[in-house]
Amino acid sequence: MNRLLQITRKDFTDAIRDRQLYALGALFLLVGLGIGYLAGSNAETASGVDVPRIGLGAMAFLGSVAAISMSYNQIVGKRASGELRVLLSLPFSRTEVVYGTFLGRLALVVAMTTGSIAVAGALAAVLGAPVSGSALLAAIVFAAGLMAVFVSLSIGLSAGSVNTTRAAAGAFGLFIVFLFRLWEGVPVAVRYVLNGFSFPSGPSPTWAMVWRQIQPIAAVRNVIAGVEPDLTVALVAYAPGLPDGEPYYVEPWFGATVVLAWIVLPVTLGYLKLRTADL
Amino acid sequence: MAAIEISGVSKRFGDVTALQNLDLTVEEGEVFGFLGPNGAGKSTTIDILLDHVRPTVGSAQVFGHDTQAASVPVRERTGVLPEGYGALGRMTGRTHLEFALQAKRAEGDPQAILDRVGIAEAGDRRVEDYSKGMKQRLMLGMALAGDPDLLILDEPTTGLDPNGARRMRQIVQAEADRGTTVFFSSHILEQVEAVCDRVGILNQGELVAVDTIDGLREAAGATGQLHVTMSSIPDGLVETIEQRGGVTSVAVEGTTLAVGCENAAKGAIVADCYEAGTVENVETSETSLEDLFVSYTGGEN
Amino acid sequence: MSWVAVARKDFRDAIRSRMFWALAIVFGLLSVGLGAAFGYYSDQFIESVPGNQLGVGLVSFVQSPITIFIMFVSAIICHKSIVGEWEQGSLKLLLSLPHTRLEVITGKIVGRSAVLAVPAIASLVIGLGVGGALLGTVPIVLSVEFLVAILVYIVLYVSIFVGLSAVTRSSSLAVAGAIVLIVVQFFWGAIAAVLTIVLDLSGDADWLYIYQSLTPNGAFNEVLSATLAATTEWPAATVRANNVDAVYATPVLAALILLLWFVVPVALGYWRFSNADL
Amino acid sequence: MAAIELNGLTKRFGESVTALRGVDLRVNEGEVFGFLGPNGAGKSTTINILLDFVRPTSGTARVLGLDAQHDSQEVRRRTGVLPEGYKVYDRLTARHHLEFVIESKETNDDPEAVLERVGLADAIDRKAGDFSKGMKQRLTLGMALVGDPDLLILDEPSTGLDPSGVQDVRQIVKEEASNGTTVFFSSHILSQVEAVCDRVGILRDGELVAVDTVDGLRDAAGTQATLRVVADGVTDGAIDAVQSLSGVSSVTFSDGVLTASVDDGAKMDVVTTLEDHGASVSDFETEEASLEELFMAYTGGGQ
Repeated sequence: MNRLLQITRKDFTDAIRDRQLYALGALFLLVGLGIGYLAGSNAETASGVDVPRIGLGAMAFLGSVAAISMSYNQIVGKRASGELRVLLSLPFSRTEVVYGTFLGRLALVVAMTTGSIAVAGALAAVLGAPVSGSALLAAIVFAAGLMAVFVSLSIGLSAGSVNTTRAAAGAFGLFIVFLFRLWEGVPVAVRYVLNGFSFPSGPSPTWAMVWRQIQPIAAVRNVIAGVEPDLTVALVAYAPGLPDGEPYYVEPWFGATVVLAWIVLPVTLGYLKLRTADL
Repeated sequence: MAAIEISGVSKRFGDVTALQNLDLTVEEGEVFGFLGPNGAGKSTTIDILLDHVRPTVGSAQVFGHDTQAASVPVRERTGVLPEGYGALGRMTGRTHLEFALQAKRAEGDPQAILDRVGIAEAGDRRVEDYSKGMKQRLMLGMALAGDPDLLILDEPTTGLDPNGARRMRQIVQAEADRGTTVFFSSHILEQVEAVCDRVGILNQGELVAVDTIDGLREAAGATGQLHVTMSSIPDGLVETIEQRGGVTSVAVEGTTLAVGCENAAKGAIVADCYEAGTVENVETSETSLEDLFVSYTGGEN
Repeated sequence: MSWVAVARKDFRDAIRSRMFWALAIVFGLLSVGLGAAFGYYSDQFIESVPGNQLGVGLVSFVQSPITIFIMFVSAIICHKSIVGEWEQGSLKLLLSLPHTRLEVITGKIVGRSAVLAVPAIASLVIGLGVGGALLGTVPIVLSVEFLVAILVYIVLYVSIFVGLSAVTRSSSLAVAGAIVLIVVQFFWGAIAAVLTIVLDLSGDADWLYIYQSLTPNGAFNEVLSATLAATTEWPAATVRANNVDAVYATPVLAALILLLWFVVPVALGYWRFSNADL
Repeated sequence: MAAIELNGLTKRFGESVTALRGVDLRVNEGEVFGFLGPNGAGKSTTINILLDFVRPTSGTARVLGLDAQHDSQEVRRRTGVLPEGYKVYDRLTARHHLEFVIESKETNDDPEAVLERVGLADAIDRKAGDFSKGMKQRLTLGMALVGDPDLLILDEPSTGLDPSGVQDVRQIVKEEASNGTTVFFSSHILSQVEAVCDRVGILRDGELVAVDTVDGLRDAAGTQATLRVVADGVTDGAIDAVQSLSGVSSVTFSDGVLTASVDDGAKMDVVTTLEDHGASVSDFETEEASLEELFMAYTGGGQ
C-alpha cells in the first residue's frame, strides 16, 4: 500500500480510538437530528432547501471549529511528543507525513459533517417534510469543500509551527480571523493608514472588494451561487456581502479557483516550512 | 561498500557548532559503538544519517545512498531506535509493529517480534499505558521489523532494567551474527564493551579516537589495578613494591593496597605481600572503558 | 507563602517568551488605537453614548474590544498552565518541592493574572490617557474603577481557564473547552432569540435577565454597569435589571453568578487535580 | 528513627493492576540505600507514594518520622528529589530554577555555590532549554540539594549522563552521605548502585525479595569469585593440588590459563600452590560475582 495512504489510514483509525471524538461525533449527530426534527415538525411550511440550507449553515460553524481544534496539534504535537521522530525513522518522507495527515483529518471531519447533514435530511424526510436531494448533496459537497480549507489551514499551521503553544495561538487566530471575520477589518485598517490615519470616505477600491471576496467562506458562497443559489444564504453569517453588479471576482469560476488555492496553499506552505526543518 | 560513510560533515545550530568536520566509516557487518560526553554531537550525527537534520557542510552515505537525496531508500534498509521517541497515537503494541512492517513493505509476524523483545503478553495493550522499559522494548522491536541491514540504536538501554539490557545485548549479538551492521550509541560503557567490535569516541563535535577497545587500551598505555587486602600492612612493604619494575602507583586504603602495574608484575607483587604478612584477599581489574573514556574526553576528576 | 514562589516562577517564565511580548505590543496598540480613535472621532460616536458624556463614551468604546481580547489571550496563555506541565513532566519537579496542590493552582492563577494584568493596565492607562488628552477631559474616577474592573475580569478568565486546565487530561481538550466557552458566549444572544421563538417566551423579561447573567461576560457586564452607575456618571440605563420587575432580577443575582464563575471552575479543577495520581 | 518506614504498603491501579503488595521496608538515617528491581516492579510507585504523588490503597509510609500523606508538605520541605521523567522550564535560567527552589523551601542557599557543586557554575545565566540532557540532569540534582535536605531521593539519577557526569553524581552522593544525609537511590545501572550504596533492596512484582548489603547478598546467594591464572609449566599434579585446596571448586585448565571458582581467602593459595608445583605465574585476574548476576538470581530474569 502507498505510504501516504498508510499515514492517512493511521491518522483516521487512531482518531477512532479517541473517546473525545465520540463526544464530538455525538454532537454532530445531535445537531443533525435537531435540524431534521425542526424541519419535520414544520413540514407544512418547510421547503425542500430548508434542511440543506440550515445543515450547511450549522456545519460552516460547527465543522470549522471541529476542523481547527482537531487539526492544529496534529503535526506539531507529534513533533513535541517524539512521534514524528518515530515516523521519520521509518521509510516515510515528510511529504507523506504532512499530506497523509491532512487527508486523514479531512476524512474524519468530512465524515462528521456529511453524517450530520445526511441524518438531518433523512429524519426530515421520514417526518414528511420535503427535502431536495440535489440541494442536500450540494450542501454535503460544499461543507466538505469548506472543511478542506480549514483542515488545510490548520495542518499547515501545525506543520509550520515550532511549538504547540504557538500552534494553539494560531488556532485561536484562525478562529478570530475567519469565523469572527477579522479578515474584513484588514482593508479598513489598511485604508485608514493609507489615508493618513483618518477614516476614508467614498466607495471601497477594487482591491478591498477583491480582498473581501477571497475570504474562503465568501469564495465557497460564490461557487454555491453558480450551482445551487438557494443555499448561499446559509453562509450569510460568516461571509461578507456581495458588491453591486457582478464583477469577475464574485463569479463561480473565480470562487472555485480561490477555494482551490485555500485548500492547496496553506498545507503546502506548512510542508515547505517543515521540509527543511531540523527536528 | 561501507555501511555508513560520513565525510567532512559539520553542523551548526545558530552559533553552536555541534559537529566539526566529521569523517567516519563503519564497515558492513560490524558492531560499532559510538561514545562521547553529553553534547558531543552523537545524536546530531544519527539525526544526519536519518535526515532529521541536515549538515551545514559535508555529506553522509548509508549503503551508498546519499542521506539527503535518498533518505527514504536509506530508511527502508535501516532499523532505528531513536532517542526521544513517542508512541504512535493510541495504537497497541501489535499495531505499532504491523505499521512498521507495512511501512517497510516487509512480511513478518508481529507476535514473533513481541516475543523476541520480551513483551509477548502486552501486544494488545495501548502503548500509551506502557512503562518506559516496555516502550523501549517495543521501539527495539520496531527497529528490528523487516530485518534491516543496518540497526541504529541511540541509547538503547535507557530505562531498561538489567534483564532488559541483557536481552538487548543478546539481540544485538544475534543481529550481528546474521550480518547486520549495528551502530550503537550509549553512555553505559559496560554495554558497549560487551557488544561492540570497534568504538568511536566523539568529543566536542570531533572524533578523537576510533579503534577496538583493546587497541584503545594499548594506545592509552593503560595498566591494570591490583588490590591486596591484608590483616595489617607491614612497615616497608609499600616501599618494597614501589621499587619493583612495572609499578606505576601504590596507595593504601585501610588494610588494602591498591597497586597500579603492568600485568606481568602482578605475581611478584603478590609474592611480596605474601612474604610480608597475612593476605586475606586479592582482586584485579583492568583499565575500564570508563577510564579510557575519561582520558580521551578530558572529563574532570 | 509557597504560592508566591510558584506565581513568581510562572511570571518569570511567561515574560521570557516571545509570545508575551507580542501580546503586550498588540495590547498596547489596541488600547492606544481605541483611545485615540475615540478621541479623534468623539463627535461621530457620541450620539450613541447614553447621556452623551465624553468620559463614559471613551470607557465604553474601549471596554468591549479589550474584554474580548483579554478573553482570547487568557485562553491562549492559561489553557496549558496545569495540563501542559502535567503532560511534559515539569509538574513532577514542581510537586517535589514543598507546595500543596492548592498552592500550585493559586500560584498559577496569580502568576498568569499578573502576566496579563501588567501589559493590560499599562496599555489602558496610556490608551485612556491619550483619549482623555484628545478630549480635553479625563474621567478619573470612572477610569480607575474601570481599571479595577479589568483586573477583576482578568482574574475571572484566568481562574476559569486555569481551572479548566486542571480538570482536563490533555491540552487539546483544554483548547476545545476554551473555544466552546468563548463561542457559546458569542452566540448566547442568538440562542436566546431562537429559544424565545421556539418556546414562545416573548414579553417575559424575567427569564431573559437570568439567562443573560448566566455567562461570565453577562454577569460581569451587569455587575460592572451597576457598580459604575452607582458610583460615577455612568448611565443607569445600561443596567439590565432596571427593565425587569421580578424581585430576584437585581445585580446582586448577577454578582452571585459571577462569584460562582470565580469559584466553581477552580474548585472543580482543584478537586480533580488533588485526587489524581500523578 | 528511620528515614523511611513502609508498613504493609499496597497500591492497586484500577481493578487489575497491583503495583505493590504489602511492602515493609526500613531505611535507616544516614545510609545510602539502593532500590533495585525490574521495570514495572513498583519502584516508581514506591517513590511516588513517598512524595504523595500517588496514594496507597492500604498500608502506611513514614518519611523522616512524618506521615507521607498527611505531612507531605513537611516531608518535601526536608527532602531533595531528582524525579524521573521530569522536565525543566526551558525559558528560565539555571539561576532562576534555583531561586525558585530556594524560595519554595524558604532557605537561604547561594545559587552559585549550588551550581558550583554540580559543575554548572559557568552556565548559571543560560536558559535551561538550551542545556544538554546531562546539564539538565545536573541542574535538577542541584535543585535537589537546595536546603541541605535530610533525605535525598534520586530516581535513575544517571539517566542520560555521560561517564564523567556519572562520576560527579557518585561523588555528590558520597559527600551528602558523609554529611549524614540519607540517600534513597533507585537505578538500573548496577555498577553505580554497587559503587555508592550501603545496602540494597530488590523489588520484584511489587514485593521486596531481598534487603541486604551487596556482600551480604553475595554470601546469601552463595556465589564465589572466579580466578584466572596465566601460567607456564602447569602439570597435572599442580592442577590436582589446586583442586584439593579447601574453598576451591570447578578447576579447569586450557591454553595456559587455569580457571577456578574460589572463596575470598583461598585465592592466593591457588597461586602459591601452582608456584610450589613449579609453574611460573605471569598474570592472574579475579572477578567477583557481579551485582547483575545477583539481580538475575533474585528477580528470576536469567535466561
